[in-house]
Amino acid sequence: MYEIIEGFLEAIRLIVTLDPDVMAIAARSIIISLTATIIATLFAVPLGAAINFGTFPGKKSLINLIQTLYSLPTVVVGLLIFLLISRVGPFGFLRLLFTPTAMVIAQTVLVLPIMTGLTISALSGVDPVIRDTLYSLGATRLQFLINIMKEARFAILAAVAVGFGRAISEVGAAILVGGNIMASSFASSTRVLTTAISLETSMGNISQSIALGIVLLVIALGVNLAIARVQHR
Amino acid sequence: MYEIIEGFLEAIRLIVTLDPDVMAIAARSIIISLTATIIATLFAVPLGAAINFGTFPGKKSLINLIQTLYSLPTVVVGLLIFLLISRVGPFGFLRLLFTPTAMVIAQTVLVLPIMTGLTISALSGVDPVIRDTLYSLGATRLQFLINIMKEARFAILAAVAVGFGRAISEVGAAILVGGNIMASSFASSTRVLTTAISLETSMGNISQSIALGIVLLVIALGVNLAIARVQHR
Amino acid sequence: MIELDSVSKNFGDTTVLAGVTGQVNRGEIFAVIGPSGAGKSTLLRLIDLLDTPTEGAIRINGLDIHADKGRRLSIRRMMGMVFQKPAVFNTTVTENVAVGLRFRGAGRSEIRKMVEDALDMVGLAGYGDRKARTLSGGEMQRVALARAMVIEPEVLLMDEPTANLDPVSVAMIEDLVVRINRDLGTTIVFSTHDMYQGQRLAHRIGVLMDGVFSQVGTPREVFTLPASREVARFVGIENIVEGGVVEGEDGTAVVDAGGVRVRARSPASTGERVTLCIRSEDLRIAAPSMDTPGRNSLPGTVTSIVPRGPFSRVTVDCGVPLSSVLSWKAVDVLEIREGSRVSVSFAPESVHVVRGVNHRGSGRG
Amino acid sequence: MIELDSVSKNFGDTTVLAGVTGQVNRGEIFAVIGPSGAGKSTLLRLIDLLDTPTEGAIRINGLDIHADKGRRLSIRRMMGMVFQKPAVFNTTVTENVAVGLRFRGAGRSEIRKMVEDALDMVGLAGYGDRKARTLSGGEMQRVALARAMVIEPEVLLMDEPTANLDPVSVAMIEDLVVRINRDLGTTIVFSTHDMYQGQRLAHRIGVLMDGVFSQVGTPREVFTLPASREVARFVGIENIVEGGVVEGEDGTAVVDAGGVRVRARSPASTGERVTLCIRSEDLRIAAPSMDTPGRNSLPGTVTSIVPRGPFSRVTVDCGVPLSSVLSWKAVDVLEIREGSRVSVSFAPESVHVVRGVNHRGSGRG
Amino acid sequence: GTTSDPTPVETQQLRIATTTSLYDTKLLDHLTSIFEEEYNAEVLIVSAGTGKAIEYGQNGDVDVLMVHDRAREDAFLADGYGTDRRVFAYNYFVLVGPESDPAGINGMQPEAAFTAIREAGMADGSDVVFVSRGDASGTHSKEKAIWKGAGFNYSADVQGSGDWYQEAGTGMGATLTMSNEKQAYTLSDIGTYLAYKGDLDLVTLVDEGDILLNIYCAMQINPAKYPDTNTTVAKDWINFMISDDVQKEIASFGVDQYGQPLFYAAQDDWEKIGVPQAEVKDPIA
Ligand SMILES: Nc1ncnc2c1ncn2[C@@H]1O[C@H](COP(=O)(O)OP(=O)(O)OP(=O)(O)O)[C@@H](O)[C@H]1O
Ligand SMILES: Nc1ncnc2c1ncn2[C@@H]1O[C@H](COP(=O)(O)OP(=O)(O)OP(=O)(O)O)[C@@H](O)[C@H]1O
Ligand SMILES: [Mg+2]
Ligand SMILES: [Mg+2]
Repeated sequence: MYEIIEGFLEAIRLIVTLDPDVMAIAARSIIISLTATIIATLFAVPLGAAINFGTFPGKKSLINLIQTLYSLPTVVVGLLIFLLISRVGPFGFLRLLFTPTAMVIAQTVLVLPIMTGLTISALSGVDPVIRDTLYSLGATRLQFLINIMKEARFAILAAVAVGFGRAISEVGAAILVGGNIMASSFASSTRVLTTAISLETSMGNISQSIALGIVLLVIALGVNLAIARVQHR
Repeated sequence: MYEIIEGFLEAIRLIVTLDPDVMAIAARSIIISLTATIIATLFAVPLGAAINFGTFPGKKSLINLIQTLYSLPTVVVGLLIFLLISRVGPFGFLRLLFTPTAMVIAQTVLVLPIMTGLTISALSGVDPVIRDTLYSLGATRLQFLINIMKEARFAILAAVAVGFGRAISEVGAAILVGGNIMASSFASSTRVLTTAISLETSMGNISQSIALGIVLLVIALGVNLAIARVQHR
Repeated sequence: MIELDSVSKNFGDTTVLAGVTGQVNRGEIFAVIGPSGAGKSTLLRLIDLLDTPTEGAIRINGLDIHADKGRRLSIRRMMGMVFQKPAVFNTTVTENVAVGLRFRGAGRSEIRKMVEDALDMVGLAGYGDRKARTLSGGEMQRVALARAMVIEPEVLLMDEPTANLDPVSVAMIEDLVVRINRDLGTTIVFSTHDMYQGQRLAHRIGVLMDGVFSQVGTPREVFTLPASREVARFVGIENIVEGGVVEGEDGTAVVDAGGVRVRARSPASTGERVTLCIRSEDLRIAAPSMDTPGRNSLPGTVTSIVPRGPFSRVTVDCGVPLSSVLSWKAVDVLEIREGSRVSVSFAPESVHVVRGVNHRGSGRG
Repeated sequence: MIELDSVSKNFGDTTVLAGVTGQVNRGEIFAVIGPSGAGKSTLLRLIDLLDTPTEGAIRINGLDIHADKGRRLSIRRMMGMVFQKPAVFNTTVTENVAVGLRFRGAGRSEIRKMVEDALDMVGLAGYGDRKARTLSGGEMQRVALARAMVIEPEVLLMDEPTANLDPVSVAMIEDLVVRINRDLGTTIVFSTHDMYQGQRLAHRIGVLMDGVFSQVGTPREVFTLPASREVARFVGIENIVEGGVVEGEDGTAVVDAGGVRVRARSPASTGERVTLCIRSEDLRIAAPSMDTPGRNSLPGTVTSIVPRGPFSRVTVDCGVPLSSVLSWKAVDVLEIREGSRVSVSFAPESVHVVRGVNHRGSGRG
Repeated sequence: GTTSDPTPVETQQLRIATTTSLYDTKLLDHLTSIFEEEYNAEVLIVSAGTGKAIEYGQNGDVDVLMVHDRAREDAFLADGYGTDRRVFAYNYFVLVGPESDPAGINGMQPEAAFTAIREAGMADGSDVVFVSRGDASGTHSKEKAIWKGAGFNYSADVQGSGDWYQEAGTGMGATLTMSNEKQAYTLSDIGTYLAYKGDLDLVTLVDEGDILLNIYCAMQINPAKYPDTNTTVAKDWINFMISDDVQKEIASFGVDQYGQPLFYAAQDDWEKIGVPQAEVKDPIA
């Protein structure tokens, strides 16, 4: 148990002293997961809107499928992306494997289903009269989308929070396509907080793992506060 | 790429032949993750209701904290539970480490924040007039909770789907407190689909990993169809 | 301008509209009245392209509005709609009213000015910065009105626009509606359950019953010459009596209604079954045995006196029950009490005769 | 039974109720009327424990209902509430109505029977298996009514219960309310913007204005003897004229209103500023120069004739504008047109004089 | 040989923590089924990184620890967490790299090869990369030992001395995959390399040299520290591992799949691998 206390103290030390290694890792985590979340949002919101407001055969099945993909294990996502971008894969020529870009792609794919699904939930929760009012006021598709999102902003940003949480906390895909590389240059490295935590854990450094976990939660808190500010506007 | 196709074929073979090893692992996955999800639901729903309908200082901060915990990495959850139930930990005497029970506990803790958070979202989406109507009809706390849940059943079951998805797809906590043990008796084993996938991946058996991933998704599909049936009742 | 051509609408097994046919002219104010659940909202929603008819067509300027998906937006932009239970966007009142203008790309200062004017017109000047969600029922309804009016649509659809308003606000909104119609030539279709509102505002009224227009006409036609017993009852004619013609010639008929004989102006011929409709206001109550020549005069006993606005409604049992409306003063002067013997008189011209079976149209009945 | 003791309610900076004081007696039907945004809904919500007053207390049977959280449930279970914009649960109509009974642990067969009866009473027999979400506005409102009534509460609170209903349904609901009050002794508090409804149903009416009850009284008091200019205007007195008493003795005052002299029964003394209220119905319009002794008689020119239900509202400019209500027939007989010269007469007893400044109470005004 | 009644009434549980690279060879799966039958026991194997596995041992969460990191084993024993180390197998690490061998190390001694890689890697514009496990595993310990043997200060001269040296921070399989992707050099245990060989373009460049020796041992968790550890069956397991029959199994394991054995039996080679005879031969009492 003392590892938990030690982990806390270590976390405080890491944050206060701005430990350069940890800061680099943390910065990479933020950049990668935030980028993935933003890209996923750009796909998930229009997609979710199209599904929620569209009427087409198989709509319910599609929603079921999306919900099923919530269970997609991160390792499987990692493997699929890995197969696509490895040297012998169809996109091998891009030489993306073991780069931060690959991690962004994997995390984007990973959070896309849940963000789409929660967007659908969020939009389906909007009062139908609001929907009709927007139509009757002569909204174009885009205007409709923007305004319905404003109405559902609380729930949609909750979806973003879930997406970000899933992206920054996952490790399976990150390690498979990123590789947890610690090189001397920032850009060549792919070690993020979760992969570092895994590594420390496998080395038996529990308090260091917990310290890094706390650093991760501090980052998440910051992001969530930012999200909450937009939610309550 | 051919691994993907091979993985598909292998998945079909495993399912059709009811491969006994894989079936045991799959059954364990279902039992553990479903149990964790159900337990988490029993905590998350009343908790979410208490937070959503309560008025107390620090409510917004609490919600922010819960949202932040969406980012709790599975490994960190695994470590914390590990420290508690490891022999030298405070609950070491229970000898829970490397048992399915430990995995249930870890997954419950893991999905509790997201299920609570999404329950709050779900309940806050209910028309305030519905809330007032229930009060004015003289609902006790429990009657209120049951009826408001019926109203929000779609969104609450979506939260359950998210929780189940997170539980069955996570690997970090399962491996730390479960240990991915393949023993000769079903009850002593702790190998579930995700830990098996990790193992196969680390052994370089990519198509086997993908096959197991597909099996996992088939299970998730079944669970989600069940959830959808209740949602649309 | 708006043509309803056998418009039907089913929801699953429920037939709500069963072939509504009618026409709203350009620049006209057209009221749809009808009982709760008749399909008024459904009809307005079909016109506003928020739902699709099961059968039939709605044409605006000759164009089937549901036929061409590509023109939806431009058709919708011709119209403004106020919903029965209006919803407001979760923002300020000003922003709520501005939405339609923004959609049309109006400039900032133009929007500011128009929104201010609109709020002023609905009596909500100074409410601009309030959160719309915290408004009272009537305030929200007025925001919804302002929101629909500010875009100055060619066609304004309003579903029970004053249902939640007090009489002073109602008067203000009615003035506004008349002004918009007159000054901008806006075609206005509205539903209401307040028949007097229909009468005050509308050039023509359509009575929606049993899935069809039972009657379409000017307010005067609908109120004095209802096409059926149901319409009569609905437009508030309190005295509706069934009977058979016992003597019919020269445009005058004597009708036997439950033993009471009533003379009425009608071309109905002997033996015909008819329904007699007499407005309470046309009944005069006087001391008993005061006969006026040329008028129907029926003796009876007062059974109830119920206050009704500044009047009292007095019901008299003359064999058939007949109600009249008297001012409180008149009740005092005539010393009418329950049980008083009085005489009820009315002119044959005041009796509207509905001939034969109900003139109901092809409803589900 | 229900005592409102200086009840105030602020929402942030907005003061909605500013010390409402009044009392509703056991078994009474009490109507709250007032303009849109006056705080009617807010007041009902406070009584139903859905919100807490900023200041003051609400007592039921002497008990401060907001004081003791432990008794909330039992107090709430005494009451039933119909909301202004009713919401229905996402299930069948039957289930919606049954909820309150289930909460009270009623048995299955009892519930079935009571729900069926309740649906029947609100005119929704046979709607039991419909999905409540698909109902029309008026149907939903009736479901909400049935839902609140079926639990047979001691106190029934209704916020604009018939706002979305057609006259036939309104009549049905009003009958029902009267019956419930009479047969079960239920105390009923309802808000309405339909003053005639207030009058038809209520034993007493409270006029909520500017955060307080401007007047509480029987319908007759409120409608004939409004306590202030605002109340007068609100209860539909169309002729409201300001003036100064030029001669006041023996309970009769002569008032100069913009050059026109009017005699009225009032103890006001010379020099006092007063407001004269005259109901349209009490004005008689006749051919010009027809003087009746003892009555005020003012010559004037007809400026407008507006249909109003079965009547027409005729406005005459006599120096001050005065409106009267005539039946269509009367308008025809008197050959009244816009521009006609006529004489408007009324008895001094028909003039209600509001003395001094507005009797407004301590409102925000 | 056995030290207890071969058919106890109740099935006993034996918990073993092992390093991932050993577990992934499936040698243990092969042996446990034999053991379980013979001893009416149920074996629960947890595989983890060396550090984590040792942690499980330190906490007393397992009964037996099986690793391949001499220095940390010594520390573990010295701290009193473990007793009765027995060596049951050994093999050699291999230095693998791209067929083109840009640093030209083919056939060199390990230390020299490392020196060459570092020099080539640090040269301007070079595309020579060395991928390290970087995870404090047994393999990583061995790599550090080689750097030390070649005369470098690991943290100053190697780690962070340039982009040529990259720490994978993952398991052996992933490290091999990464090296393959980057056409880099890496140090691997033979078992994992053979398992992955089919998917790799990497070839064995250095496989001789004493320093590449990789010794696997099993230890019992000290019952003095954790009295309720299952000592009997733990001892059975360790004695089973060094029994003649099992030693034969170990020596032939993997031949049918890879055409060469993955391990050498330790039994008779104690001199060659430099451990005391008692550690390979003497059953625990
Ligand atoms: N939660 C709130 N926050 C701020 N203002 C509020 C809130 N609720 C009500 N109000 C304001 O209080 C005033 C009274 O509202 P209320 O709903 O009681 O009016 P009402 O008399 O019922 O009006 P109506 O006849 O339009 O329904 C309104 O001006 C409204 O904007
Ligand atoms: N989506 C739907 N599914 C099933 N039935 C529906 C649906 N929408 C409306 N209805 C039914 O159609 C009928 C007409 O509804 P509509 O809302 O048009 O009535 P209305 O004339 O506007 O009534 P009100 O005066 O009460 O508002 C009602 O009986 C209603 O229950
Ligand atoms: Mg309607
Ligand atoms: Mg209200």
